[in-house]
Amino acid sequence: MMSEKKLNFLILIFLFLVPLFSILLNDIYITTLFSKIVILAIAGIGLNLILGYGGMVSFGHAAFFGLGGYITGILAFHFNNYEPIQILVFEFEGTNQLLFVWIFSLIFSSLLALFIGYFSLRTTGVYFIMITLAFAQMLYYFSISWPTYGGEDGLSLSLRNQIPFLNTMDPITFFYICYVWLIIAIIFVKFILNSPLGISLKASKENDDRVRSVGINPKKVKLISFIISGAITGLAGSLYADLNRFVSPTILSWQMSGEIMILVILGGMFRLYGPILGAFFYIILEQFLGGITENWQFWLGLIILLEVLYAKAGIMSFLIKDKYDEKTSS
Amino acid sequence: MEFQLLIEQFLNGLQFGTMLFLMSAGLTLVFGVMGLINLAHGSFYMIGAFGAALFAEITGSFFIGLISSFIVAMFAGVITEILVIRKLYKKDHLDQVLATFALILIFSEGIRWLFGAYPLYLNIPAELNASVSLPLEIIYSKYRLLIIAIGILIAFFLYILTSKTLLGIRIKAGQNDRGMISVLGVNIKTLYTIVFALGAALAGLSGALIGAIQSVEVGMGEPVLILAFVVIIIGGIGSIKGAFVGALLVGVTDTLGRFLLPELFKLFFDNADANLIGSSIASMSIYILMAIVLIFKPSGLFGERSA
Amino acid sequence: MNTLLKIDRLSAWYGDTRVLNEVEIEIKEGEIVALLGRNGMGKTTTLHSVCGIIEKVSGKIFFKNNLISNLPSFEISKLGIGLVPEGRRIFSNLTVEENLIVASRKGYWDLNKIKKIFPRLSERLTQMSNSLSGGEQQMLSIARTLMTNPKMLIFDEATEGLSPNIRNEIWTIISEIKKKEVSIILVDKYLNKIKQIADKLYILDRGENAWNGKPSLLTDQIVKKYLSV
Amino acid sequence: MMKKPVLKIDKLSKSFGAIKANDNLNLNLFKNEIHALIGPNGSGKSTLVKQISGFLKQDSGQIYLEEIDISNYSAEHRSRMGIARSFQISSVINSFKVIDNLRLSLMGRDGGYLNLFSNIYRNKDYSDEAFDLLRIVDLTNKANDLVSTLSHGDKRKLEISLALSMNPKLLLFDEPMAGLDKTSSQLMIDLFKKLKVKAPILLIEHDMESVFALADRISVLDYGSLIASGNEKEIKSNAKVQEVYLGDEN
Amino acid sequence: HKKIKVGMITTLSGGGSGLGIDVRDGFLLAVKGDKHFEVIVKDDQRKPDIAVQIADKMIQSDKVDVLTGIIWSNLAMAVVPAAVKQGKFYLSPNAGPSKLAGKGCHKNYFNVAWQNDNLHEAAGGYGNAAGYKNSFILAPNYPAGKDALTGYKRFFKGKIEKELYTKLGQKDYAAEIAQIRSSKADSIFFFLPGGMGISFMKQLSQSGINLPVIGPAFSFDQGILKAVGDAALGVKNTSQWSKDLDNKANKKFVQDFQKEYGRLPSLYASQGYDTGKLLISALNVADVKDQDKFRSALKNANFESTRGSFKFDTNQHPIQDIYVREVIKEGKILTNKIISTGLKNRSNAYVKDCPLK
Ligand SMILES: Nc1ncnc2c1ncn2[C@@H]1O[C@H](COP(=O)(O)OP(=O)(O)OP(=O)(O)O)[C@@H](O)[C@H]1O
Ligand SMILES: Nc1ncnc2c1ncn2[C@@H]1O[C@H](COP(=O)(O)OP(=O)(O)OP(=O)(O)O)[C@@H](O)[C@H]1O
Ligand SMILES: [Mg+2]
Ligand SMILES: [Mg+2]
Repeated sequence: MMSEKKLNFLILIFLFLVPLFSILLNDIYITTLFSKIVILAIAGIGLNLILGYGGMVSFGHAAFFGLGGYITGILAFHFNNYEPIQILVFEFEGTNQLLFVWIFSLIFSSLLALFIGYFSLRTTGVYFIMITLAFAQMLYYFSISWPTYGGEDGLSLSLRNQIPFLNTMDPITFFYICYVWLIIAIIFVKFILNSPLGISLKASKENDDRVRSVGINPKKVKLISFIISGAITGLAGSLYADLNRFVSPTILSWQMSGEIMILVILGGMFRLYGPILGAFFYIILEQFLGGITENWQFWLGLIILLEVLYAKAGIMSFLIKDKYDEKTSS
Repeated sequence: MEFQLLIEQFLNGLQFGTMLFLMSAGLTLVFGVMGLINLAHGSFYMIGAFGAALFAEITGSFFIGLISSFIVAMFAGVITEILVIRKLYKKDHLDQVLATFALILIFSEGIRWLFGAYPLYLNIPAELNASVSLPLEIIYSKYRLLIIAIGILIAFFLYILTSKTLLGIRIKAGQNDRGMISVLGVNIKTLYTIVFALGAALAGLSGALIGAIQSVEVGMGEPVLILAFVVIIIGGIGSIKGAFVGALLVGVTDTLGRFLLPELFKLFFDNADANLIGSSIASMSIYILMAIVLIFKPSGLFGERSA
Repeated sequence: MNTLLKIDRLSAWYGDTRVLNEVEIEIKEGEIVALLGRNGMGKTTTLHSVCGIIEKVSGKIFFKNNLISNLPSFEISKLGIGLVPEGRRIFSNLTVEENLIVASRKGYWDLNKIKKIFPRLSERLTQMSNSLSGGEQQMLSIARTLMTNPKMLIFDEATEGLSPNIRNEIWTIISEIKKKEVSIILVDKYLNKIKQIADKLYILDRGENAWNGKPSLLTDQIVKKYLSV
Repeated sequence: MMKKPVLKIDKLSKSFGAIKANDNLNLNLFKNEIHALIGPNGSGKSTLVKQISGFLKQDSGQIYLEEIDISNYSAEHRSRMGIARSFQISSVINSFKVIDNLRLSLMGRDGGYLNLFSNIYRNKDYSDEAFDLLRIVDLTNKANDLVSTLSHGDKRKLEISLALSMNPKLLLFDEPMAGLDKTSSQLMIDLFKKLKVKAPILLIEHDMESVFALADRISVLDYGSLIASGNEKEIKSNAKVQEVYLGDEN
Repeated sequence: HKKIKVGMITTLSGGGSGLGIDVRDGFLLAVKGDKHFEVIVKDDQRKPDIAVQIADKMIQSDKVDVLTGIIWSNLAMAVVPAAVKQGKFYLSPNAGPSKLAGKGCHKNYFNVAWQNDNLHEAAGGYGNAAGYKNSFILAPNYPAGKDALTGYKRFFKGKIEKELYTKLGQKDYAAEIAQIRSSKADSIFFFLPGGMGISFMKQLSQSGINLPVIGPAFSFDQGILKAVGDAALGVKNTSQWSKDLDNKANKKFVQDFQKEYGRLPSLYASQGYDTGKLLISALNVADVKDQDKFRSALKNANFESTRGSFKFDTNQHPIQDIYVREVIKEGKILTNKIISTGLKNRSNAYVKDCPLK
């Protein structure tokens, strides 16, 4: 048992040292595996902003994750093909420069979030869950049946996208790129949570009427948070595409949305670092159980079930001692 | 395009709709009325189908299979409710999501463990494996007519159960304020077990009924789950009428979309492209329908606007 | 007269904070007992403990000589305890009529009698209960509990938000109920009225018994010390 | 020469199906005034408050705040303009600490809620102001408690302090005394008397003792229309009011 | 000989796991008792991203020499290009996407099963032989589905009455069947793998439509036939393998498989088995670390295939006979019987695009 601050710090230190363990154990795959954990954690942090703090249960975050991934894939595809991208009358060159790729992913996933959020926020509760799912499913089916970028077969990037002076194909370099993004996401979300927008978001999770009667427009607050959330998750998707050097419709599927959501809940909502632990736990368990039995999903289910039934609020609450109710204010 | 075919496709849509209703019937109870987000609903659908396949094989009788599907799924429902679900009512909706997701893993892998990875055999009995002629020279499968009949029957039964009986009112009250309804002297715990088990049993029955014309395999429940949620949301949570109308709407949209959209696009594109684009949009059609309904009626077609 | 309800050294906690400390209360059949105290002194907690909805309690509660402190709340209710809760807690997803019949049990009170004493409700039977005005919701909450025909009624600030004339109506009803040998526990802020109709008063202070006795014995000093400025 | 009203309500109507909750209502509120609105349950008082504050859209009629027609403004806009309200059923952020509820409202008042990068919990001005406000309602000792653990009465007090935090031009109190004990009621009465100098109050209350102790003017609603308006004596002696509302109390 | 480390990525859990399990079992049967082999098997859950990550692990951490096992084209597309680029051999026991056969072919990529189009082409060929004049053809709306219909059309000389794309994962075909009924088609070709095909066949037989049906083996293979039931009786399907193929290797395989696992082998099991045997044959000639030598040993394909004659074309896809089978009943068990050869020594349509010589 320790304080949340200390645990958070330990998590970051531990992650930082992962490549070292990897080298010591002479197993570079550990680093790759943790890149995945870090990326999913970023996606989860994005989702948690609106899910945990804003009470907006999006069952469609795969849309952003997938869009980020596809943007990355498509830019690289056109770069390798030397065929420009045509949107109406405009033509764009593809690129393999990560800085551009990231900017595009952020912009497009924000735009998508603006669109989806604008319509979805007319509804609340379970209807919100389902309308976000609906939008994601549309994209999913679209991506499957649209042949240009591989349809269900997906799209392979032959190499990871580049960043000047760095070798992104090196697992350790790539891991640290993800790690830096994780830190940025954490700092950014932490700022938001303590900001006027953040407090408005947390308040409108509980009581729109009160929020309006102090002069705040809860719709705007939610929409902006939704956009930020979508953008963060979109960026994670972009990293994911580069990690695998591959994108396919599976990352737009409802199972993907569910997975992001599950690792957020598993780690502990209302906690900034919850998704990191959630992702860690989920992926490591999957690896570990998958190694010992063919029926690993059965055991994974059982462990998750026990966790939900007997941990108050995710794995985080196992490890720290301060009360979980006190989380909404800092 | 002949008029005859259009009518038949419309009927097919209605038929698919009743089938969807049958799939979502149990979910309407558990999710719509009790307010429990139960992702594992599809698992009961699967359990029912496997139960039916097993007992139909042992006894050689499809009907015994059907009855077993109901009983087996109900039994699974009771156990699940007592061991797991009961502990979730008080918790956050999201804990329900997580726990029932875990149940999916457990049930799916459990079934695969027991029955292996290949689909099982469950087919309709010879006496139902025939077609009847309807007016307008439409030929229709007997078994599908049976499904329609059962769907309507269950719809009617659920409608009576939830809106005309005390039981229905009590479940809704329990969803609103569990503590209060029990302070007023209602044993909500047992009531919920019964209702959950009934929901599971209905899921199991429909799994068997539909499994007989589709396929009985691990994972058969998940697509159904999503479809069933779509149906209930379009109709409006808590409304059986809504679920029924929603199911028909989805059925017709999907069927006619698959049929008409490629034709429509042939007006603008050449054959192959029209086929592709048309069927792409057709596969999105029910989600487009759902989004449109929710944009204009944020709590579904027949949903109550309660905070 | 027989003892109907006996609360014996009741303590209660929310999490780790103890809010009741060895509270003792006794009510005889057909008696009206009022529970007084400032905000936050533990009145509601006491009443909720009786109804079996506080998770962590110690001590014993007897109703009609049955030990009820370890029974689930629905069984306590079936033994004949009816609570009109603080803050109404009507079932907002049900109509007015559904709220009334959801837990009704046979006895003196039925839909017709309710319609008679609450004409406003009878005009609104099919309306969704969450669209009722505050006072109407309060009437509904009272009526809903009456419909369970309890042997002992608990009114936790049941006149809150009611207009003066309806409030008077409630006082009249209470007196009438008493005639039918139904006991009543009252929490209310209209002290004058309480002094008129209650047989016995209990004052709680910081979760402990501070004073009890007949209304006539309630001196200004006591009022000043425990109930007002 | 007529004084200009702070709030003017002009022929306001609102129906729910067949129920006419407000029927062609005219009402105004002047500086330095507590205007009490009473009437039987369901006569349309809360409905009126909801329309003034913008939570409910009127069917017809106009609402003016200091001669500006605000009938079509959003609720949050009206709040920022200085219409502060309390809710009939306490409406506060239960998952927040007491003080954070105030931080929220102070920030809302000042606008800029879309700001992402200033730390609101470290804003000293807000903390100081919040404590001042809590002092007014005698709640400083609970400043760091979670609202969900407050008793009913304390929540009411918090709600009043939230209304005050908005620099109100106008206060709408919907049964603020409900559920308060004698001590706290008295505290409110004293407080409201002081407050009306800053902003006039439209007070809805069923506790006649408090109404008569506070109101400069009383209006009575029945079935959505005004049936009487006047001072304490006039109201008490009005036979219609006696019949539909007061009963034989007093 | 030195040891060889094989990484098998295949689908072992969730929907479609039957195929992966058969490939694995077939492969393990082939290398059973061979001490040179170390085989690591991992479940890809039918998710391409998981497959990629397993491949990374096998390459980076387990340092395997050869990868194999993938069932689905989309997973293969995700894994194969990167794996062969990193100097690993990939032997496909099932998926054969056209991209990897044409421009995207690679010296380290071998397909031991077929090119995706093959079985469909044979179906088209059979259609001609059987005298179909007008076919109604349908497949799910995804790349493999489009390839399937293209493959059929490539060889079928009659008219195409209608070409339908259904939703991937769709289970109710009432609407499609209605269109078939109202059409003037004299035959049906369909490619609907897994549960989709089971549903379609059941519903088609219930509809009373009596048109001849032809499809690739996927919907009529051993594992699945039981679930389709009598609805499948008499249906023609195309396959490069069948249980009753009369050669020594096959007889041994069928016998051993039944003995080892207590069930009849499937098409997929035979493919897994052949993959194993191919590896053994190469290992007999060369050390896997000596890549060039090992590669040419693989290319020679000097092993006894369960399907009789087996050769690689220049793009390292099989040249083989594709048979037409009919679903029959052996006692109470449904199975297939070869009735004719659909295509003889068929290679594939993409050879010319592949730069390999
Ligand atoms: N859910 C809760 N969690 C923690 N503390 C609580 C909770 N509910 C009440 N309390 C505390 O318990 C004490 C007693 O509360 P209770 O509601 O019983 O008082 P009361 O006498 O009914 O007050 P009121 O007149 O305001 O209704 C109060 O100090 C209150 O803050
Ligand atoms: N959404 C609605 N739908 C239908 N009727 C409604 C709705 N909202 C309010 N009403 C009705 O309008 C009438 C006026 O309600 P309102 O809340 O304004 O009363 P009130 O004067 O505040 O009463 P109270 O003193 O009991 O709080 C009530 O009869 C109520 O039932
Ligand atoms: Mg109380
Ligand atoms: Mg009111």
